[in-house]
Amino acid sequence: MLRLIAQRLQSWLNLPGETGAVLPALAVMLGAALLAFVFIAFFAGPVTWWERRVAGRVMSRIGPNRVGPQGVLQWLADGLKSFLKEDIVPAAADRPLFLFAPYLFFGGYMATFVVLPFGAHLVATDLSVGLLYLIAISGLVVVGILMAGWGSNNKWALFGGIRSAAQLVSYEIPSAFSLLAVVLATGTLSMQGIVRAQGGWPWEWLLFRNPLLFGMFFVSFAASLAENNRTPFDLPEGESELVAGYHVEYSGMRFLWFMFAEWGNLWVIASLATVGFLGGWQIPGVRPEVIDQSTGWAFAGWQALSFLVFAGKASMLVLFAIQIRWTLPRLRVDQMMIVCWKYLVPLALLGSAGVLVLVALVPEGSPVDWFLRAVSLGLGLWLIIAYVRKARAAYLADREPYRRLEGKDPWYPPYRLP
Amino acid sequence: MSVGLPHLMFLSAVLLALGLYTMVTRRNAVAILMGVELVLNAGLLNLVAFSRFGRGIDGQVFGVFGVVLAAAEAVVALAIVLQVFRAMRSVDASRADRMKE
Amino acid sequence: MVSALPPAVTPGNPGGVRGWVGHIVRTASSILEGLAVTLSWAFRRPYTIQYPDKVEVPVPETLPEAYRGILEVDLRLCTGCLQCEKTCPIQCISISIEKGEDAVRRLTRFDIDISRCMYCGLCSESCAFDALAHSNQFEAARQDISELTLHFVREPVPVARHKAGEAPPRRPRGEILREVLPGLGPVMSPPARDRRAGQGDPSSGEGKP
Amino acid sequence: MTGTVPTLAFWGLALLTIAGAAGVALSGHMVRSAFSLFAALFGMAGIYALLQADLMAVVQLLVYVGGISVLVLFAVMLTSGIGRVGTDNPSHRPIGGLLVLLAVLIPALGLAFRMPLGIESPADPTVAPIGDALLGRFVLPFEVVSVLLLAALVGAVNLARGWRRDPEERPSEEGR
Repeated sequence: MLRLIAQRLQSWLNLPGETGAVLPALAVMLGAALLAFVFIAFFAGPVTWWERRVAGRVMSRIGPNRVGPQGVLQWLADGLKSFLKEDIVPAAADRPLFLFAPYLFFGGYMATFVVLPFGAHLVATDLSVGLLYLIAISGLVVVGILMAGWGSNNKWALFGGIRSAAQLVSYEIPSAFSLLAVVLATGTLSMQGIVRAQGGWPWEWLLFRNPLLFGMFFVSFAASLAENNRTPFDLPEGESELVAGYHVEYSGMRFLWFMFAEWGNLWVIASLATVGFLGGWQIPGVRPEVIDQSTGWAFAGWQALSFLVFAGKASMLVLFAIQIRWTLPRLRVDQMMIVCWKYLVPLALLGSAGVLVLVALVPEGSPVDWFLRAVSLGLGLWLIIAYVRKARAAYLADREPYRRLEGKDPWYPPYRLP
Repeated sequence: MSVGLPHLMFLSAVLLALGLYTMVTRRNAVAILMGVELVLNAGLLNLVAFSRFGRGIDGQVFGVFGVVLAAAEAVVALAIVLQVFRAMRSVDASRADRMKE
Repeated sequence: MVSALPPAVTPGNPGGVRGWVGHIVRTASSILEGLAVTLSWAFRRPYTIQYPDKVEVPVPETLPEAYRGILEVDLRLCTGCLQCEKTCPIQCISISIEKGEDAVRRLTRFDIDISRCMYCGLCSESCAFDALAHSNQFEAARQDISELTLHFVREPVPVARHKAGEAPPRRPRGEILREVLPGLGPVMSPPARDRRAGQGDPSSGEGKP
Repeated sequence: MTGTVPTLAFWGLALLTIAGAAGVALSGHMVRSAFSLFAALFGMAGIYALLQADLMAVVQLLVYVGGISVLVLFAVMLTSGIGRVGTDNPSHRPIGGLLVLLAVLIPALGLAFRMPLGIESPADPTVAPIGDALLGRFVLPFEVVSVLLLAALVGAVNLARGWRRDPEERPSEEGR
């Protein structure tokens, strides 16, 4: 049956190649798409659970822990519930737009997976304009949001859609400029090229190349949080003002597509930052040439190891993004615009210009280069130490009052599960 | 049969014709702008196609210029449309014929 | 259109480039401060308790005597006066009484639809013999709403005709309910009561946000 | 372009582009027209990618699809209320339009089909040569375009904030 359709298609379009050559090609395409989809499902689902557990800790409660051991299967239960719910289409909605929007949203998000390098050779295609493609394609999501916002025929949804469009168009600029600094420092737009221009050890990462790139990392991270509507920039769906923004009217499976893309986007944010600044999949102490020249099982092993390194770094950033979400309150609309145009855009412009000057003046490996690396490493270490010390101080400040009130010690480290 | 210049020219011609049709028949200024975008895209497709099937990359360089100019054109045109809308509460191009309010 | 922009110059922050840098530094340091606070909560005991598995004293045991839980009727005390049925504003109590051949009035039905009951307490107020009273139970979630209609009469019982002061004492709260509403959980064990009695410190249960 | 998958992809994308353009030209709903424009521009980006013009494809995605179509959507939504879903997009003089369409289409198609099939240049990456060309041979146009962009930006900002300067001139509807 399928074969027959393929043959018909071939004769209609007068395609070259032997009969039935379409079939395997289509199968490969479908297989790749399925692989990406499965990855998203197995990332986005558990991350929803993980995020809720982290949120629980931050809010001094427990979080979902009923479905499966410690609640790890909560996402399956939620998914099943959404799947079984009725798919409601408002009577006054613009039906075709309303029905199509979730798929456009999700498709725009899935298209980013084409260039994300998961490991040394684990990448769909290494486009020569990979980074630019990623910036461009992640801007497409906004059309899906606008479509959903308009199609719902609901004021709140339209507000959400318009806000999202304004936000995305604005934040694309600092995002692109801060990544331009990466391109200037590495001299390539290809994602794999950017990773290969860095090294495995922290002092070989772009993050610690010089203090300006160190700053650009935060600009870039903030801008991509804003581009993907994560708190504190989740104005498009601000539930306290717009109910749920552009997806107010969605229910059931269509709602699930939005949620999928939203949590899956965390992976895109994290891996973009990992590739750009944290050395991607580079294994400390192993030159990429070693991986290229290996064969057989060694090759597979290197792939797995490089994927683990990449996933480890990306997960840390995902955790960071989740913590930011449960720490900072949502910005107001005017504040969101001020943060972009008055602070992030000038910072990104100055930073990328400065990186250009440094790249032009400081040859790699020179004493000045090592000095700059040492300064930025010191900056990073100082930041981490300050962070931990402040956290310790906050804990200790509340310890005695808690003891007096509850009669027990508040010490309850994260590995101790309820 | 493989895809060659004629196919691309065909696509470009259809885009051009549909863009012109939009420009001629629409009253809404934004819709007319959409027609202009289609016509521009038809031209850009030609540039890229000839660059691919000819020699050199000059066509693509020109294409990049074209896209950038289209962006500038769209921004200015939409700013004008918004001004017209504010002044006359309508974006009907056939009614916006007064020079001064 | 015009939004209330924050003033460019605030006390403690000069305007111009220095103010701009000052804003950035303040933003960065306050974000770090906030992240440190949330990080510190990762090492603190959660305030919430896992209900009901890890509660030290079952909640019904902690409820005051006047708590209006699910209704229960002690048929040894019921005289079949039908006052409760009449008082109920939503008619969730239905009682039938039949007179047998031996001229004894028997209760053949005493049903309370607790899915409709709104726990107003009018029926127990009007019950002169303390037969109908609120228990201290409240967890009665069931799969099927019909399971929430409690049938207190299994087989016809003669109505009570006690003289004043001779009536048997009422059975402990919640005990009858456990017979008619299966799956309500085991009867409280005495040690648990003791523990509760020993917890006389008034500050223990309060002061939580 | 030879090979099964590129050919198939070309026809798919061409269909998407033409359908989108037809939607722009014929749809009576303004918003749907705008979304059709998005589809057409997206299809064009795909065709550029098939033509090995990587940079062109990405610039098309970034500027046209991500920028202009969003701007157009914005304009449509700002200049018409949400009261009626879709909002009318009346077309007038359809016969004149059709005449223009045919007058352009027939000679253009005639020209198109008399084209030779053409020989593809080798599929080298084009990003680096374009970058070299932009900062080498075409450096003057490049700079002129940047000045033009700046002028357009300033002009657009100036136009868009026109009414804010003298509040008395604001139409009464806006004074609510």
